[in-house]
Amino acid sequence: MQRIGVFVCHCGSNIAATVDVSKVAETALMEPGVVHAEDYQYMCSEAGQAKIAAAIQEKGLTGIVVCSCSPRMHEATFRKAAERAGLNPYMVEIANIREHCSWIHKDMEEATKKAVILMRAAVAKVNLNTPLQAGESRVTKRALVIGGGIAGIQTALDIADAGYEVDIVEKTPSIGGRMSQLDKTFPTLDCSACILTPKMVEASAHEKINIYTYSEVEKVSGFVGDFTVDIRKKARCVDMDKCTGCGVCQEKCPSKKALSEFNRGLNTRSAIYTPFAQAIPNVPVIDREACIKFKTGKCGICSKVCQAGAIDYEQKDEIITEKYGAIVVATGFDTINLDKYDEYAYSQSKDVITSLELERVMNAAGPTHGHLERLSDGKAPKEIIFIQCVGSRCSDDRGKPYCSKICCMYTAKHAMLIRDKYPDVNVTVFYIDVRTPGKNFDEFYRRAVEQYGVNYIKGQVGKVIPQPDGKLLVQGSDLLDNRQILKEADMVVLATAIEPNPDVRKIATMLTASIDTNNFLTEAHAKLRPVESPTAGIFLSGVCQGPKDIPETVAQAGAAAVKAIGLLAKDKLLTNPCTAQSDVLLCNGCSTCENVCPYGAISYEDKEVNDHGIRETRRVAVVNNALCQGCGACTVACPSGAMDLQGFSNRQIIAEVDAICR
Amino acid sequence: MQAIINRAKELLADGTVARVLGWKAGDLPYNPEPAYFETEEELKDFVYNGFCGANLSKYMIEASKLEGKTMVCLKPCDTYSFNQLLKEHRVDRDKAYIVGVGCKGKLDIERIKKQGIKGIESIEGAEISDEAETLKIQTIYGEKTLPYADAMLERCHVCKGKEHMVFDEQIGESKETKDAERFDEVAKIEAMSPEEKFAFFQSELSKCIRCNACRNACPACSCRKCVFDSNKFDSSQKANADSFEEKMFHIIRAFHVAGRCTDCGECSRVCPQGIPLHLFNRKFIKDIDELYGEYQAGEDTDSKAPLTNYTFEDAEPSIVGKRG
Amino acid sequence: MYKIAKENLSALFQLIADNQELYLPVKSAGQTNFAAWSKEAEVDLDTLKTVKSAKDAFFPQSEGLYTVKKEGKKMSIEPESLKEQDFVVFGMKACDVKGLEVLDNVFLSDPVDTFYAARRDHGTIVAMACHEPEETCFCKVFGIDAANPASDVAVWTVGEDLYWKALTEKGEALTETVKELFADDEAGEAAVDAEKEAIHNIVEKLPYMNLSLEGWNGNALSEKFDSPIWEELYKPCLACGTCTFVCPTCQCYDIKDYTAGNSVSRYRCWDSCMYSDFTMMAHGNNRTSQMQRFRQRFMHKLVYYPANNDGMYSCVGCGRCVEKCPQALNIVKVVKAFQNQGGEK
Amino acid sequence: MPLENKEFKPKIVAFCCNWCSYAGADLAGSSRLTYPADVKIIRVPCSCRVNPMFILRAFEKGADGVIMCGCHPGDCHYSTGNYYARRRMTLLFSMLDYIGVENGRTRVEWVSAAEGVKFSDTMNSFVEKIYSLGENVRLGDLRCKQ
Amino acid sequence: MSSQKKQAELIKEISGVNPLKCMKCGKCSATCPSYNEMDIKPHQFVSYVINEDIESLVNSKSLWKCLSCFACVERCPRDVKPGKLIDAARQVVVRQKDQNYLLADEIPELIDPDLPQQLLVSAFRRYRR
Repeated sequence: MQRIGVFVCHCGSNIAATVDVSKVAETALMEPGVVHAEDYQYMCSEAGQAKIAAAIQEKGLTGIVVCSCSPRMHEATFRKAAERAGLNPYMVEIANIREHCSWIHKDMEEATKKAVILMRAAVAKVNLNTPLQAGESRVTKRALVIGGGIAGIQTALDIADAGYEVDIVEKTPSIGGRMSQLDKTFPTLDCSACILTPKMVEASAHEKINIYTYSEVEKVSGFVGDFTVDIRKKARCVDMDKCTGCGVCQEKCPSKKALSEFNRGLNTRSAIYTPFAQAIPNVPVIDREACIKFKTGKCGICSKVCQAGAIDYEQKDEIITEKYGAIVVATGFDTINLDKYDEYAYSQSKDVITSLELERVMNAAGPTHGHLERLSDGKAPKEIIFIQCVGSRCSDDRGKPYCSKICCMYTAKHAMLIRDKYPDVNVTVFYIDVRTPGKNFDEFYRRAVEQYGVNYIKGQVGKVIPQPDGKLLVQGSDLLDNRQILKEADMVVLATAIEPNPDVRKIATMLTASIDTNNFLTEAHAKLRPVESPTAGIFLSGVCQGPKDIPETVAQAGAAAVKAIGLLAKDKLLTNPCTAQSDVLLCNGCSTCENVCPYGAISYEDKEVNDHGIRETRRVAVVNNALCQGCGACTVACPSGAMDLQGFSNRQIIAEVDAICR
Repeated sequence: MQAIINRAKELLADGTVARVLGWKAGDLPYNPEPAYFETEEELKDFVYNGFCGANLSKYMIEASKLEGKTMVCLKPCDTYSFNQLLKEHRVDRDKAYIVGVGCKGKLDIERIKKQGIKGIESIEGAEISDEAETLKIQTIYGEKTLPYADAMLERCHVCKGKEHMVFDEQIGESKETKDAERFDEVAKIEAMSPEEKFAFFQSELSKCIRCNACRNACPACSCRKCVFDSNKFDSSQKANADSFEEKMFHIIRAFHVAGRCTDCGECSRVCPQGIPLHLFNRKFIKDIDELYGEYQAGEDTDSKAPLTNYTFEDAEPSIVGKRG
Repeated sequence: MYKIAKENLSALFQLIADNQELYLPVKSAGQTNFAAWSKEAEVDLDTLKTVKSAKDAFFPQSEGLYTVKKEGKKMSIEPESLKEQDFVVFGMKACDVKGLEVLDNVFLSDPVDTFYAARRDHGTIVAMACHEPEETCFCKVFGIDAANPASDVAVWTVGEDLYWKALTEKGEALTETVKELFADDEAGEAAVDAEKEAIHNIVEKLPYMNLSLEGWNGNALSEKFDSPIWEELYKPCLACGTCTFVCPTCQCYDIKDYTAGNSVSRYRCWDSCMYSDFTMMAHGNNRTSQMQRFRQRFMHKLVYYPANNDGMYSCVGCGRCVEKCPQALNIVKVVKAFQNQGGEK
Repeated sequence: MPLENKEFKPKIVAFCCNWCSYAGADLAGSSRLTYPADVKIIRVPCSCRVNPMFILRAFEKGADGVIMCGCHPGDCHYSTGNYYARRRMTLLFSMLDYIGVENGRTRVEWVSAAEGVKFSDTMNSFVEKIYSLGENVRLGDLRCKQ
Repeated sequence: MSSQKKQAELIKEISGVNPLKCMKCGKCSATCPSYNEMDIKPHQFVSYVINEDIESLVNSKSLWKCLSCFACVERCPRDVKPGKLIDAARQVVVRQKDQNYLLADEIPELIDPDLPQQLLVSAFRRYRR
């Protein structure tokens, strides 16, 4: 049986004017377990807290109820006071008789009655309280960044600059990501490579940053502060330490028919290759699918021409296991597959291209060396039509329901650049809405219209029909003029919707980070915690969380870094003791709780149990207290009542219900 | 039936399975009981006929703990339960050799007796293999006949289909028995006024004797310890001292199996007081189908259960009042 | 011997109910159980076996014992009052009447269960001979005569009439209060005798009539207890309490508290030895497996009880468990299993 | 409020999630927005902590109405808790309706920390509804009514 | 409910379309082969239904110019499908002509030789039963 003290606060006249506080205290003494009750002017004052401390010591109280203002206001105050007096802070409960009683009721008798009931519920709860201890867990002072695009690079740089070790894991042979494929960037039109390359170099040279390219995350275990990650370093067949990056192997390689991923398959590359000239690391990889040596066993030319002797056909995948305190996901995006949009003739004509392909066409290092030409016949186009929202804002299963956000701006950029460089080319943009919120964005779009004479037509294109003469007949509508348009073009550019990198689902599963129906990672709170995953210790950077442009990505990357640094700066993590606990004797091991846990805090173990004499091994739920945030979703999902929430246990809540309904 | 026995003998003989879980002939024409057979000799008592209504999937929880594989005979509807148990890690697929047995509808002895047939000596036409549409019942008080369909369990009239959801092999033909819509009864109650609904459930539930047969037979109620037996919720109650308690028990029981109940109908089959308990479970199934999309528990082992899932656009609870 | 036409039975019930409570088989939501009579009640005397036995009339499934009330710091205890009103249970069968004898041995021996005793004192039993016994009946095995119930009043149905004969003082007293509705019919004896013979003839044809209880007695403890047969028998058991709760002789109960606002009421309710928390104590349970619990039930009926009650079994062969067990287990199968085993040995 | 039955003082239990609705109730208090004293609030971490058994328990013990308040969908402090709660409560309420409990004895309302006005309006309308429905006779344990 | 509103509701019910989902992209009009024949353009159909101006809709030329080729249904990114709305509007007209359905014998004299064959076929496909 508890020895409970009840302390009723007057809060000056805030409570005492409507609630008969001394009556509440008197009635409290009738309640089971209550051995002490008093009322006082200001319980939260130093004198008030001293009264609590004195009663704890003199009467040997084991639990306390303070009838006062909202627990959101002073629960922490009274818990600390109790702790100082030697009582476990979680043995304190607050009955909110101010906000929920004295301030909303006028009739003294009625308000007093209600205050008594609220007190009674709190006493009933404290009777079932148990002392709780906040747990501690250590923090490994090292961060992992998954993805080596601009988001990942920026996050890694920011964390490393704060003095923490960072590893970047990048799937492709080089860091740089999508941004390295872009030609110019809006709204300033600076060259993408010119601003990205220095960052790549800085990251590779940073003493705190370690880059694993051509590598993938294979397995993640552990929890916030203490993750263990297996990284698969795929066999490059080139010794990173020996290679000088001279490029002779690529020149001499006889197999040159593999499609260049970097150029979006618009031209080819050798079987041994670096994706682009500024690649970091500047070490090639051998594409085993294309390599003659791997296909036939004969060839080996690269090995012969390599002065440094860096070629190693025998190289195997390597698994690196490393511990991290924080993980940042920066897996980026890709454009969607256009197979379902046959009306735009993307698969039928080489001259219908995506905007990202146009970036490569416009780029000096691209397949056309920066000349704007038709990919079918190499002729200079005279008439170019841009189609917006291809696959974006679609509520059917062909596309994506969201706005891809960046297309309006890059289309304006493309239109402007073409009109600038080739003034004789006509550019028409079919749009549904032009969305340009952002600093200098609308000005940029207006410049395209006003200064460069880009023809914007409000209305979607219904169909692109390749003509026998190689032209493209575009059938669209002009909703403002209310007419249907048939227009011939030499090239059609599709503003293709973007989607999260397809690998993200696999990664999210490993991290137990939640993901939405569009495969974007979910943030812990849409407004207040936009760069954190609900899973503690996992942070989100860049487009993996939602469509965004470069400045936004960089800003989010920095924010994610700060959150990660905030975590790494701690030596130990204090964990909330109000977490779920599973009773091994009641647990069925059915996984229902695991399925509703937003934090991946529940796992299953085979445990030896002794159930009243029956010894057996059972699959039972185990809660990781470092991950559990105490929402209680699992407690209701659990049919047997094995899962319970400390501090808000089933019996405690039921006791409150009973007390109120009495 | 002989085909099952022959196969069982083979599997026992070649060591594929250590035991067979099926039914043993009873001492009356209609009371076979679930049984384990470990030798060829024991199989002489094996029986599979229209009265083998028991869903054996729940026994696989215990059988999964035994050494070696168990050959288990599952009717089409039982396989849903097995899948659901598999999904909840309660049974071990590797410990089960599932023989999907055919089904032409299971018989309900209570229903036969309700039609005034007593003093039963023998029943012809209950064998799974024969094509008889009529039961010929020999009684002390003379011979009676009854159309097979009139003697079937409620659940067979609304059968989910005769396909096995999971099996290692299938033996025996099935016959379609569905001749009513599964949700008609529920819809009928939904259409009642609150007073009628209350009176209906009051009269049905007041028969409840809290024997727990519904719970203990239910493959979804597989908790090691039921909340109504533990003191975790201060809800332990052995008998009802007040009419409220049956309501609490049956509502919570239905809620706990909501989204997990395969509608196998065991609860209604085993109730000694003939309470149509499936009406609770089926109400939840109907609501789930209507509100969150069609879902059949036990159809697979990897889909997300409706109550551990959500969409942003889910109906608000206020829809209950609006649906009328 | 008195006679009353079946069509006049409602008048008889009305007359009995004018003076005392009347319980009889009533059909509600498709099932027939003993319940208090009312004008609206659908009396069902044709169904041979009510789902539950009439045990509730003397030993209800749950019954208040006392209530503790608290006002401020003061507590008061109010015991539940004993049954004070006379009542009649109409339509019990010979097996159920015998079942009461089994309960009497438990509840009326020292220390006397006052709640039960009061109900026994105030209850008058009008029992009916079993017009058409069924295949699940085996009362004869326990020496019970389905045609001659040992009650306060015995009743036989013959054609459209009911014959009524008081057998005890209580029976006589009841008969006095309702005599006005009866016709005297001394010739009825013959009709009743014919009915009795018909019943006996049918009983002889029942499949369980020759069930042998050889070897089952109070001395068979260790032989039966240690038998490996239990391991086989219990396996299909679901551990539900159906057999217990429909049984006319099961007498175990648990005592529970119910907190209702400012009072706590203590009540007792039937318990089942099939339940995993039966006789649960602080240290745990003394029967940890379902096999043990299953064995307990039958050992009690066929060994322990006879050991303490001059060889009287605490089964009356009503056959309710045969009908109601969800998995078709029952006491007959248990007895037969041991018999077969014996034969093989 | 129409108080035809002066004798009847309903018991109403309100489950409020700590992060939104409880704070909303606090705001209603600090804004001095009144609602009847019949409502008593129980604080839970999240609406997904509310077990249907708590609701039936309240009715068993004599409550005349039970309301659950949580963060607006999409705003849950724990991201997804109220989505689960929404499904659970929808099904439970539907079942209560099915067995003949009057519609309106149970309610779910999403109240944010900024919606003091909504909180008090909600409570006022809910209490009014309970007054109009009268005492809960269909879901209580008789022993608690004595 | 006004009769216009009723008819709008009826069109929504028959077509199963929620016109509010339209984001006014114009792809339907862009894709329509009969566009130039129409007085009310396919994308405008949606707003006529939203604005409950069914009278104009049923009296428009467009109603009978639609070929029911369903190109717009196929390509609409928002599941609005003006073709279905048009189809539904036609059905409303048909139903207005009292007794709902035509008898087979009445058809020959009602056929306008200028009507495209495709329309006839699609109309029969829709309205049989």
